[in-house]
Amino acid sequence: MVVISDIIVLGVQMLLVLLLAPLLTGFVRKIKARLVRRQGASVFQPYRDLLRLLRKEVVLAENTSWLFRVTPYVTFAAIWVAAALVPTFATGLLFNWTADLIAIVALLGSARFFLALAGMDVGTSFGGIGSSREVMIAALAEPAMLLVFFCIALVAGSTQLSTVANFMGSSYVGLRVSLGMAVIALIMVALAENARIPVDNPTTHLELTMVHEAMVLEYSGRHLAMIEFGAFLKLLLYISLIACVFLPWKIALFGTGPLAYAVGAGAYVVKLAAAGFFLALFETATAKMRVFRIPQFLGAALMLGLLGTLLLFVSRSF
Amino acid sequence: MQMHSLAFDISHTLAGGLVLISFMMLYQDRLYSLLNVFALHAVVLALSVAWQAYIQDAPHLYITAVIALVFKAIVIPVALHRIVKQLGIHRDIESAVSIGLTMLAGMALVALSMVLMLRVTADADPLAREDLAFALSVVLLGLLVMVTRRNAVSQVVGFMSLENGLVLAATGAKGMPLVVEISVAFSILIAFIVIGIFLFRIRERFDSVDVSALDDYRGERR
Amino acid sequence: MTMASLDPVAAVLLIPIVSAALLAVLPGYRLTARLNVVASLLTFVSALSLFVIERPQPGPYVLVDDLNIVFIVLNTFVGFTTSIFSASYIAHELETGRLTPVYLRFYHAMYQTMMFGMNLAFVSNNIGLMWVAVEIATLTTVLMVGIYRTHAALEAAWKYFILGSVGIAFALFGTILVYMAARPIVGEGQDGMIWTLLIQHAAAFDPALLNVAFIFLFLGYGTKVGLAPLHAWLPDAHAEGPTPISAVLSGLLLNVALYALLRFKILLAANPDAIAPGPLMVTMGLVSLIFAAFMLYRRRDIKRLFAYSSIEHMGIIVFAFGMGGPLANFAGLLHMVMHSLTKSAIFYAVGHISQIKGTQRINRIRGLTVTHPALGWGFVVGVVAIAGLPPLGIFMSEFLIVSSTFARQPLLAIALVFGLLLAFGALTLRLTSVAFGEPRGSTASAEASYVPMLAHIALVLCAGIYLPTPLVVWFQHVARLLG
Amino acid sequence: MSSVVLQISCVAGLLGIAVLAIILSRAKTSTTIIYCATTAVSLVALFGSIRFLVGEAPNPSGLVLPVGLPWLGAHFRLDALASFFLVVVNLGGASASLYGLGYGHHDPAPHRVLPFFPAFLAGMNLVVLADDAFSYLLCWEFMSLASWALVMAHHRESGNAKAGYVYLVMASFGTLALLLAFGLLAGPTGDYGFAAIRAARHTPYVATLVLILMLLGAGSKAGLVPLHVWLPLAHPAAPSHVSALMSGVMTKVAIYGFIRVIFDLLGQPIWPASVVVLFLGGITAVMGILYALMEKDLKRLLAYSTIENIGVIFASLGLALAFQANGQKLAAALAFTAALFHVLNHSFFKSLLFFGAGAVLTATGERDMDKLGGLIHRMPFTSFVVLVGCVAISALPPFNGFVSEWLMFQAVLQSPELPQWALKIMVPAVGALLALAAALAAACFVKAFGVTFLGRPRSTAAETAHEVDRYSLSAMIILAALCLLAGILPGLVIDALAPITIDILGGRMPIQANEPWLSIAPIAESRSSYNGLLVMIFITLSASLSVFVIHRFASHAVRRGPAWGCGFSDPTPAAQYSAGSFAQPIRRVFGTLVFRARDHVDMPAPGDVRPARFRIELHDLVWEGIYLPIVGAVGFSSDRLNRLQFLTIRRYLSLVFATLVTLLLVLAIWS
Repeated sequence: MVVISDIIVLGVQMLLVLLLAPLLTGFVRKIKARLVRRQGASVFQPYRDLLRLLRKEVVLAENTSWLFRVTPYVTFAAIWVAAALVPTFATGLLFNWTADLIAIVALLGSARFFLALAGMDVGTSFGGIGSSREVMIAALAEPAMLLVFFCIALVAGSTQLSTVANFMGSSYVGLRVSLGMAVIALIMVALAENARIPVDNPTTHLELTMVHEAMVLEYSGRHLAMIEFGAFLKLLLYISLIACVFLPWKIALFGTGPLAYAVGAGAYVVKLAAAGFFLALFETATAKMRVFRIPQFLGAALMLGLLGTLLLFVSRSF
Repeated sequence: MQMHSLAFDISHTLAGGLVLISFMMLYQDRLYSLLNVFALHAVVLALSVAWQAYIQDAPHLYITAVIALVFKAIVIPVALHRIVKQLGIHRDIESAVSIGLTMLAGMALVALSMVLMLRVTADADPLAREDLAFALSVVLLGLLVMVTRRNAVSQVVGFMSLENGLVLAATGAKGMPLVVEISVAFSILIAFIVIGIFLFRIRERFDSVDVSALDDYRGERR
Repeated sequence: MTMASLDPVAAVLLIPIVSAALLAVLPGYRLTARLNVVASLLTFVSALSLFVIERPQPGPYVLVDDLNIVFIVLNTFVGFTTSIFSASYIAHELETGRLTPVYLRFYHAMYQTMMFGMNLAFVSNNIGLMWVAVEIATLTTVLMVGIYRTHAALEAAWKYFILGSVGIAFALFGTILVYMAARPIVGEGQDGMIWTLLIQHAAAFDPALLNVAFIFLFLGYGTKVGLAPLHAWLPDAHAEGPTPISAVLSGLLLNVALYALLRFKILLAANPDAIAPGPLMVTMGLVSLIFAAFMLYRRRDIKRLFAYSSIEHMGIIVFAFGMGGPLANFAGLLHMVMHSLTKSAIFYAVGHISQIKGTQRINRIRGLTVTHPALGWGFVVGVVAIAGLPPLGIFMSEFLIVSSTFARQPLLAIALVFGLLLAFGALTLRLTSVAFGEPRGSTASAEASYVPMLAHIALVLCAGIYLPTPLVVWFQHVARLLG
Repeated sequence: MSSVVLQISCVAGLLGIAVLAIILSRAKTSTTIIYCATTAVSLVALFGSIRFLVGEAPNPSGLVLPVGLPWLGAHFRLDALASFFLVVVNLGGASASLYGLGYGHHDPAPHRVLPFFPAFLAGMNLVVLADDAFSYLLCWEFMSLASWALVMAHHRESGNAKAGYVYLVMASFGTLALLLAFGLLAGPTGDYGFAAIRAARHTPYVATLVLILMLLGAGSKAGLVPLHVWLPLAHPAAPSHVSALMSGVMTKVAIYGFIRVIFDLLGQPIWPASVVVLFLGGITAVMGILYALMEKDLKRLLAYSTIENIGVIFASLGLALAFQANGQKLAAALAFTAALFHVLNHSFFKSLLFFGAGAVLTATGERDMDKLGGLIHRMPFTSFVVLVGCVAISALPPFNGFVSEWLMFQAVLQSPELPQWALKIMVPAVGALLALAAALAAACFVKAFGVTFLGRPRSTAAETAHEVDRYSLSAMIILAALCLLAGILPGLVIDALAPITIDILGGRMPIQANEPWLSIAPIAESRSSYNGLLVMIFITLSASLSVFVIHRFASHAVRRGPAWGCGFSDPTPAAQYSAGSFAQPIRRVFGTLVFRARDHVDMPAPGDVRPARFRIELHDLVWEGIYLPIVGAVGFSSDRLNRLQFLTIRRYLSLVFATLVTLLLVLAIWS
């Protein structure tokens, strides 16, 4: 019985992220448009885009292999699973323990791995540019993220997201320097991972400046739809990750009835909106940096993460 | 007893004489004079060996004395004289180290051998002890001649004086077996060397072969 | 042969000298070579019989004890295998006309005389006699080194001769001093030189005399062993003489001198007040090892290369005996035996190689394993063995030496390991260039007898894996004897 | 018959096969016969060791043969640790032999490979079984020698001679270091038996010295920076199935030696030791993978990535040391298990990848990635299994590489329990290094797979490539399957490793078998847990769901068209990203620091018709900074000493004279 309910909750969560992801992106775009005094497309534009893409035919480059066609589904699936494993509005779900923070990083990593391969599969230099830059960014972003999670795990004494969320929600986590550093580092990593300004510009189509876009340049039709959808999900995932770790406010505990779940869900939506607003604000306020400034940017994140971890021992003596 | 001390004195003088003559060799700078000095060296050796033969009444030592006299004091020097003539070897000796230094080194060596030998407890009879001290210094001086002189001939002379030192020691060692055989063996050895010099036309010096020549012969060029 | 069964010691001495006389007069390659082999075989057999029959009582001249029986058997065995090798080697030399029949006779006669000299040195119980024997062996080898009469050969022989004579003189002086030291205690005449008596009374000898004596003996015989500052004659003598002689020089003559050194080391160790010979030997050993290791890098002549490696190994052996103690002594003995076998095997291979390629220049020999598989791989195994790699015998001795040293004197062990690694680097560098790569030089097939080489390698291999117990007991006893 | 006897008789069988190979070296069928035989024997040995490891309560069984050191005999012993490494060795051996069944037929000179291959296997088995110092070193060096012969198998190819030489010298260096270590452990009386050594008490001085010597000895064989230089030369030079053995298995044997001495023989460790090991491990991991990223030769890239994995293993061994020194059995067991697990995983996927490289080599005759490309169309099966290997080695779920990395990070997260501040600070820093290495590894294998198998062929050889034979394929498929299995059922492996941790550390991880849903929880589920099986199921489910939905509702139309070249569609495959250009961003980030990398661009002036040139300048600082100076020093001193060869007799006499006088002086002064 419990299992059934849990599975239901899990399913709800998976669907929820699936539904909310495009909306979030649309919302961010809308805000950005407004901030620059434009009307902007409706917040539901991403859904329309996806449906349009699904209806279109797929144009494959001559040289592409099966890998190119499989990749969109693999990446989508990986990101979706990762997103589903992050507690959004409720913790202690049935399958939260199948993977912890490290595993989530790794799942995103495998999504990127396949995307980069697909970029190289085309056999043009654009794919190459994209993939090589992407892996360079990832090579710096992943360790930074892992360090942030070390820091969190050392505080919470666990890498299990539910445990972490509960712990962070609990009263006896004071404000900590290292946690502050961790959150900043995590935000920087999130910007990089989601190809947002200042690391990458999701809306550019000037090949030489693009990273992520160059990599998926050859995708079209339903494949592109899956890729786009994956990107939306990823953004959602990071935001909800930050939310559930650093402000697990009103997040529903395991087994507390539907009401609590509803409250949690509401809180979750609010958090998303807030985060989206700030993201848009930030993006309009800053300019994209040159590709080879990115290492410094991510290096800073890495350092922050390490510093945070080391400062733990100062602030808190075991 | 009186007799014994006399015997001691005589052999002592003779041995000392050998050392002295070795020194004389050190500062010879003409080949012929060196050869003559060596002849003298051999004569003195012969005398001391004979004397030992007499006081140890070991008749076989007389053979050694005779060998020393005939072979070393006469045959070899003469032969070397002729070689020097025939091969037209340069008459005077070039020494690697200046005479003065050589003399100093010689002094040091003698001192060293004294120090070493006088450590020997005196219950071994003093005669043997003194003899050994002198013999050791003669040996070292002979070697010194060998390494400081560039002429093949003078090196042979050095080797022979070294070997004289050995014979001195051997005869001084009372009742030492094989002395005669050894002296014979050494004479043959020296004969070989002399013949070698003659045959292989090693004109001026052992170190006539220079590095470049060695390169060719030994396949060692870089 | 009957005589041999009666008195093997006499046989060991008589067979060589008699056959030497015969070989000096007999004409013809085929006959003399066979006779040479047979004589060596007989000598070996009679030496073997020393194991089975009870030993003769130590007399005034002859002594057979645990120490020298090892040397004798090894000596006669290598002498035998070398005679086989030299048969095929000399045949080639006669074809190419490097040797005339006259010199051939001379060569064989000298070969047996040398064997006689070495055997005599081993069995003699009289230090004077031992001295004489060593000198006989030396002088005969001098004559054989010069046998090709090329300028280089004469050069080498002359060098050997002069340095050897000085060595002779030193050794004699040392011997006289020992006699002087012994005389007051043991008594005048013959007795003062009889080893067995000396060792009995050694404790009472005058230490000062013994010290000086040991230094002269060490330098005198050390010259023959080829220890570092006194080594100069060794490489050239090896490189310019006929290869069988190089094999015998490295495999046997060095051992003879080493044997003499050991005898006097025991004598000195028996006297409490005399200086300890250990440090001296250790120092000289290390110097020789490291010096030779460096010299290996610049060698271009393959025979000279392995001559230097002999110096290196002699250094190791002297080091081991200098360290003393049951383990190190055992290792030293083992290393000596293994080195004799391996090094002579290598020289057999090298002899054929240089005959085929018509040169001794290393950089003119390439890819042997391609053109001459048997020879090439034999060479590879030999070098691998001499470089101290398992599963061959030298590895075991080096293992024992290094490990036992490190526990006692870490710094010495470090130096030792440094030298070993250096030498290893040089040898394997040459090995890779000679045995592998694109073949260079003549590819004519060798009409060679691989039997001696393979026999030696097989022995070394089996020794590296399994040592027969009696041999071990033997070595251990000798090791204790060496203190 | 007892397990150890079985293993020894398998070794004897292998040696027999080696002899057989020499006998019929020229025979046509020799390749087939020999590899069949080795496959069979390795399988027997494999099952024997598995039975021992997972069988009921493995208790050590010993055997003494009357060979080796006369008064000691050759001791052999099979305990849990040994049996685990035997599994690794014989699994590698079996797969390599199977692969060889096909690959061996392409070998130009089989008679230079066949005799040494079984001997190499035998050597590795013996090292793991040996139970006294002498037999250990004997077998160790025998192993090196056999592998050296295999490296020299293709001795006519340029560079192989140098590779073999450097390898042999480094191997002998390592052996001498081990020799010193054992000499120290055995003491002046020479108790070379491991039992005696284990029983003896060792002072901290001895322990430290032994640790350093073991790092030199085992480290040089395993490829710890800066002792790694021989590895990228030697491993690629050998035939590919031998490279697989050397990289996947022999390095593990070295690690076995390290564990055996430091954890088992030396007894309770001291914590500073762990600092050294941790540091070296972290550095090695990062350096190794950076080297790999700069590489464009496929097999050399794989060799360098081996160095990285060795670094990872050593780092977690260092963690185990740290926890063990502070008596935290559970954490120590966790780190130790992570290390062993990674040993197993690496032997899987590194062998797989080298097999793949060998397949590419046979199909195209090329190792240079810049002449490959597009092979996924011509070698579908090979490329698929190699892809699996790449995913696994990049530590991505649900494959095995991720599990061991995950366990290791869990161990890193135990660092707060450590009392020493140095370690508190050190461990997370090393964790950061490992994370960096893992990320770079992913990048590296994107490059390796992408440039080799994807894109358009860069040479005719790559265009005309064909799929390899079925033996090679089956060997690779088996290993790929093992990678997946170990990834989704890690609990079984962890439980199988428990006896070892009990033996060596006296502690174990909690039993994983009774975790729900086959998931693993190193400490407690509330702390951390992972379930490879479910992750795989989820991914497959969601992927197939999305596929289903798409194909149900979306359009199916597919059109092939030319790739979008931004208006200018590049005609030549040379315009694709090559190995060098793919690594360029990362080179810009790390290269200037680690390799003093310089990009030289020579751009002709406008109107000038000559082509523009671009040159990359990389320096291997380890080689140039450590090894070349040594070579120079040796050359210099031998030149100086060499003058002594050319002196004149008089000078030689003066040498003798000088020696005599000095000795006499010493005597006069001293006594």
